[in-house]
Amino acid sequence: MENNRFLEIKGLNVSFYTQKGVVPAVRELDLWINKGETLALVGESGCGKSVTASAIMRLVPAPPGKIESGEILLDGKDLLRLTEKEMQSIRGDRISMIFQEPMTSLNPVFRIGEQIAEVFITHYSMDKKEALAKAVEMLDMVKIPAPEKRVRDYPHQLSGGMRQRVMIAMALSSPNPGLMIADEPTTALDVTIQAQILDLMRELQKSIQMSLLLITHDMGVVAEMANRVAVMYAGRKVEAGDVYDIFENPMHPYTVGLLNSMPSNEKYRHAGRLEAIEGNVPNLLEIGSGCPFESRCRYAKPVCREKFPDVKEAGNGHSVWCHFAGDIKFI
Amino acid sequence: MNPIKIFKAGNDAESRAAESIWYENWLLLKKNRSAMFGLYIIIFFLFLAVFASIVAPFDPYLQNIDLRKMTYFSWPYILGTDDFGRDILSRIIYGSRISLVIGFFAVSISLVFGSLIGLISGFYGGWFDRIAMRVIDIMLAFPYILLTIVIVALLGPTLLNAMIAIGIARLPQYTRIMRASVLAEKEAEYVEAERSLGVGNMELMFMSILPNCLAPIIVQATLGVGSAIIESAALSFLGLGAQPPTPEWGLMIASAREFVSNAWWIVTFPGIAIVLVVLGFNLLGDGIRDVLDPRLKD
Amino acid sequence: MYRFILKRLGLLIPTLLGVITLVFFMLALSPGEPARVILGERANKEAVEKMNAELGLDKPMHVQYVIYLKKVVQLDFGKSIKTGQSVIDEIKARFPATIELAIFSMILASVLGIFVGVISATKRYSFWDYASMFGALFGVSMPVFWLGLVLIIIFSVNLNLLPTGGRMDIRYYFTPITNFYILDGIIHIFKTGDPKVLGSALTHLILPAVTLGTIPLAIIARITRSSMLEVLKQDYIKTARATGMSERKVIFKYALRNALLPVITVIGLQFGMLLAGAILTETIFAWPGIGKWLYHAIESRDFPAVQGGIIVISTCFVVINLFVDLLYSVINPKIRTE
Amino acid sequence: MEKILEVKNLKKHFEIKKEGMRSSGYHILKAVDGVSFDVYKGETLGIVGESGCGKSTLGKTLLNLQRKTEGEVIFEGKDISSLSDREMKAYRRRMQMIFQDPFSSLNPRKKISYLLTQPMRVNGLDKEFDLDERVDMLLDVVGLDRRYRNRYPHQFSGGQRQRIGIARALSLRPEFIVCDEAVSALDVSVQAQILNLLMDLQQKYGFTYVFIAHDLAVVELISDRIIVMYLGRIVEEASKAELIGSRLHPYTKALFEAFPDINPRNKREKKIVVGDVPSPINPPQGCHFNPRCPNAMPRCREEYPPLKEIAPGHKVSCWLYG
Repeated sequence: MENNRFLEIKGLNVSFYTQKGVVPAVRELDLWINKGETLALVGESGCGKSVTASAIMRLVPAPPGKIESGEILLDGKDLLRLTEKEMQSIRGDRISMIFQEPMTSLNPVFRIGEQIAEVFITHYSMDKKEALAKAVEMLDMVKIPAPEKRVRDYPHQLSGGMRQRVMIAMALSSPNPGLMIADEPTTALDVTIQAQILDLMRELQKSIQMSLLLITHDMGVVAEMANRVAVMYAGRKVEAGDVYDIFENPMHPYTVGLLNSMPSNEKYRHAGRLEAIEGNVPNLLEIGSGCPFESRCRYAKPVCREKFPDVKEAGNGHSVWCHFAGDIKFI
Repeated sequence: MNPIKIFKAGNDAESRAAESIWYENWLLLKKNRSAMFGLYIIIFFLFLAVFASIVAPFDPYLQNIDLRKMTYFSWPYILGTDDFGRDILSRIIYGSRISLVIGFFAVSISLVFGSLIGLISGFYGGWFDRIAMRVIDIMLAFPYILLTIVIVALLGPTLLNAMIAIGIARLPQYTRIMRASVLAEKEAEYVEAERSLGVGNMELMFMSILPNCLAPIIVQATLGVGSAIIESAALSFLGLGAQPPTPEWGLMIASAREFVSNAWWIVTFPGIAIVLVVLGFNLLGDGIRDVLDPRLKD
Repeated sequence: MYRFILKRLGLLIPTLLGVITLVFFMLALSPGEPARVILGERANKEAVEKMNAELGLDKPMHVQYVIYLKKVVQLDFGKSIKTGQSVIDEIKARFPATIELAIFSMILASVLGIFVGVISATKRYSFWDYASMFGALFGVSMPVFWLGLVLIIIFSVNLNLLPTGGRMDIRYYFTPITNFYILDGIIHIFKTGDPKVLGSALTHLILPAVTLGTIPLAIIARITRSSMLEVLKQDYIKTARATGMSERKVIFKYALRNALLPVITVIGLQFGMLLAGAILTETIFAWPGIGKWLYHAIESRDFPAVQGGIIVISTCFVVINLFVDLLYSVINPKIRTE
Repeated sequence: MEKILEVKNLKKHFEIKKEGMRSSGYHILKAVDGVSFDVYKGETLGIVGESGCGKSTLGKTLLNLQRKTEGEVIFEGKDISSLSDREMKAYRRRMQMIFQDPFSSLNPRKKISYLLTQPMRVNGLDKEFDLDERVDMLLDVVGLDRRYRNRYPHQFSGGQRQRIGIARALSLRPEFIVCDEAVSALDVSVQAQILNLLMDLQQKYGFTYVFIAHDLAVVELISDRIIVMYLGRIVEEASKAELIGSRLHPYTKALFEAFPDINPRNKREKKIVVGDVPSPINPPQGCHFNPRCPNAMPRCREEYPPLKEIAPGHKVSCWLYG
C-alpha cells in the first residue's frame, strides 16, 4: 500500500505574516494521495485547503506566506528541498493545477493555443509549430469543438466552461501527468456546466491513470467525485477516510454539522429546518492550541480548549481528531 | 418554533466599537514610515510658515547695503545672501508661507468644484453629464501647464491669479476621478439596498456615496498640493506669478538665474525647499494611496 | 478596423473645435488691446481705431470668430503683432527643434522608466526597489526649471563638460536641411565626413533632454512598477507559474505584455505634456523651439502668435493621445477582436 | 389563497453598448422577456435558473428598483411598476429586498445603528418608534448581540452581515420580501443558519418571500412553489412536491440531474445536457433551449412554446406537452 502513494505530505505548517499578526493557515497537516485516486480536501473558506494546494506547488506567495516546516514527498523526493529550477521542471509536468476562476486564470493577451503550447515548449523543448499542433490535440482531448479554430481564440472569446476546459488541457499537457490539483474547479460555473466539467475530469482521470486532488467546499461534488476525503477546519485536518465512511459514518462533530447543513441532504427534504452549526468560523489569529472547532461545538468540554486531540482510528483508514469521537454519538 | 440563539459577543465588543474605516486607515497610515516622514516635513514647513516672523533671523525684504555683494555661508547669514544682500534663509522661511497658501488654495478650488461637478455628473448622468464631460474633454485637450499659463496670462500676472489658474487647470482631473468612482460606487449593492429602503437621491449622493468616493480624491488632493506648489513656482519663475521683491521660491530662483556661474547657492537653496515640501506631500499622498487602495495591499 | 479609426478621428473634430473656440474667446475677451501693444501706450485714439479696423477687431465678436475659424481651418493664424511675420511660418521654423528635444526626452524616459519599474516590481522590497522608487519620487517632486539650472551649475559651470544652452556651437556654419539637428548632423557626416556637427548637436541636446525627461521618467517608472505589481497578482500569473515556466519568462513574456497596456497610455499623455513642459526647459537652455517662442509671445501679449501656438500644441497633444488610444486598442486583444 | 402580487407579461430589456473595433451601436439584452406569474400571501415562491436567465433582474424589476420595459406588476391591486419614485415610496416600506453580497450591500462607512435606523428615518417612522429600542429589537430578532450596534460592517463575518441586511429589511415591517441569492455567498454552515432564520421569521411574521437562487437544493428546501427560468423566460412552474415528483421540461430535468447528489453511492449517470448556456443577447430562435435539448423537434427551432397549464398549478413551456 505504502509504495502506491504518489504524493505524501508530512507535518506541513504554513503561516502568513500579516500586519495584524501571524496567521497559522495550515497546521501539522498529514496527507497522501495514491496513484490514480481522487482525494477531496473539503472545508469552508479559510480552512487552509487552497493554501495546502499552493504549498504542494511551492507557490505560496512569499511574503507574506511562509512554509514553516514539513515534508512534501513525490516519489520519495522532498519537494520543499528542491531548488527553484528543479521545482519548475516538476510544475506543469508531474503536478499541475487548475483554479477556481476560469475568467481570470488565463492570460488575456495571448491566444489560448499559445498558452497551451507554452507548456510543451517549456518542458519538452518543442518548437512552436509542433507545440501548437499538440495544443490542438489537447483541445480535442478536452472536447472543445473545432479545436483548430479555437486555438487562435483569446480567452475572452470563450465561455467560462470552455475556459475551464482549456485550463484542464493545459494541466494535462504532459506525456506523463501524475497529479492534478483542482482548486474549486467548478465553483464559478453553472450547475449544468459543472456537471460537464466534472464528467470530463473523471473520464480523463480514468483514461490516463492520474491522481486528482480536488479542493472544494461542496459536499455534493465530493460525493460524486472522491475516493477518499479529508476534512479541514481552521487550518487543521479533523477527519479523513474513505468517501463512504465519511458520508455514512461521520465521526467528527464538524463533519456531521457540515453534512447536516447541506440543504440537499435527504434527511431534510420535507422536514423544514436545517441542523446548522451555530456561530462563525473563528479568526485564525485568535486560535489557541486546542481544538479549533471548540468554539462552535455543542459537545465541547474544557479539555477541547486546552489540547488538540490525538488521532483516533476507526479502521479502513478512517481517522478522526476529536477527544470524544466514538464516545458520543454526534447528530 | 425554535428559539433563535444569540451569539455571545466576544469581550472585545466594546473595545472595538468605534473603529470606523477612517480610524483603521489612520492606524495603518501611522505604521507607514515614509508617509509619516512626509507628514513631518509638511508639519515642519507649516510651522515655519505660521511662525515665520519669529523663526526667521531677518526681515526678508531687508537689503544689507553694507554687503552689497552676494555672500555665502557667513555668520549670521547661514545660507548666504542674494544679490541685494538679503538673507536667503529668511526669504525661504517667508516663502513657505506663500507656497503653502498657494498649494492649499489652488487645490481647494479644483477639489471643491471639480468633485462637485464629478459627483453630480456621475450620479445623475443625462444632459448635465454630457455637457460637463464635453467641457472637461476640451479642457483636457490642453496640456494643463499650457492651460495654466494661458489663464494666468489672461488674468494678469499676480500671485492670486496664479492660484486661480492652477486651480482651474487642474479641475478636470478631480472631476474625472470623482465621476469614475461615483460610477463605480453606484454599482455597489449597498446603493441599491438603500434605494430599496426608500432613501432619497440627495441623501444617497451626499451621505452614502460621497464618503465612499473620497479616498482617491484625498490622494489626488494631497499629491495636488505638491504639484500646485511646483506650478506656482514655475509661474513665478516665468514672471507670471509673484512679482519682485516678494520672497517667493520660484521668483528667487528666477532672479538668481544670471548668477548661476558664480553664486550657485542662490539658485540651489530655494529649489531644495521646493523639493522638500513637495516630497513631503508626495510621500504622504503615496502613503495614503497605499492605505486606501486595496488593490495594492497585500 | 478602418471604421473604428474613422470614428475616433470623427470624435477629434468637436474637441479641436472646442479648443479653437476656447482659445479665441479667452483671448478676445481678455483685457488689453492688441492695437495698443503694437502702437504703444501713448498712441492716439484714431490710430488705435485704424489699427483695430486693420486687424478686423472692429467687427462684432461672432463675426470675428467665424472669420478666425475659417482662417484656422486653412492653417492661417494671422501675422505676429511683434514681428509681422506669418505665425504658421514662425511655428514651422521652430517646431523641429521642439520635436527633436521631446522625442529624445521621451525615449530616455520610456526606456529607462520601464526598465526601472519592472526591476523594482520584481525585486519588491529590495534595496534597489526602495532606492529607485525614492529616486522616482524625488524626480516627480522637482521643479523642472530648477533641475535645469542645477544641471547647468554642475555640468556646464563647474565641470565644464556640456554647453549651457542653444542647439549648436556657433562656430559651425552649416545649413540645416531637416532642421532636426541630429539628422542634419548625420547627413553632414555623409556629405563631408566631419562628425563635429553631430557631436555638437548631441552635446547640446543632453542637458535639456535630461531636464525635460526626468519627470516623465519618474512617472513612467512608478506606473510601470504599480502596473506590474498589479499584474503579478493576477490568477493567470499563478497559472503560468504552475505550468513550470521559468520566472524570467513569466515576468518578461507573460506579465510585461499585460503590464505595458496602461503604461502606453501614460507615455502618450506624458509626451503631450512634454510639448508644454518645453516652455520652461527651452527658456532655460535658450533652445530655439516653439516653447521659448510661445513664452515670448505671451510676455509681449502677441495675441495671434499665442493663439496659434496654443492651438498647434494642443492639437499635437490631442492627436498623440488619439494615436496612443488607437495603439492601445490594437494591442489589446479584447478590443481588437470584439 | 389571496394573491399579494400579480406579474403580467413583464419585460426588462437593456441596451448594451458595443465596444469593439469591428462594430458599433447597441445590442438589446432581453434579461426578462415576457414573464407572468402570481405570488400568494404567506408563501415562498422560489425562482431558480443559471446565470443569465434573468432571475435577479426579475427580482429588481418586481420592486421597481429597475424600471420595467413592458408589462405590469400588480401589488394588492395597484400596478406599481408605473409609479413615480415619489408614489412608490409608500410601497417601498411594504416590499423589501435582501441582497446577495453581504460585503457590498452594507455601506462600509456607517455604523450598524445608523444602517438600521436610516430606513425608518427616511420613511418617517421615527415618530412612530423609539429608534434606539427598535435597533435592539431588530438585533434580537436576527440573533445578534445588542452591543454590536456601534460597530462597523467590516468588523463582522459574512453571516453576521447577512443578518444585519435582514434586520434592515425588517426595520420597515414589510409584508413582501424578495431574497436575491441571499445565501449563495455564504459558507455552507452559515448558509444553513441564515436559511433557518428566514424560515423562522416567515413563521413568526407571516412574510411572503420570492426566493431567487441558482442553488436547487436551497430553493427546494425553502420554497412552496418553484419557477424555473431559462434565458429570460419561465420554462416551468409548479408546487415543490409536484416538481420533485414530475419534472416535465427537459431543461428542468437537466438541471436536477446535473445537481450533484449528496449520497456517494448515487453517482450520477451521464445524461447531462451538452453545450453552453447561450448568450441572452442573441438567444436561439424558437425555444431558447432547443440547441441543448435532447428532445428537440423541428417545431422547437421555429416557434417559442407557450406556458401551458398541464396539471392544476403545474405549467410548462414545451412543445412536448402540447
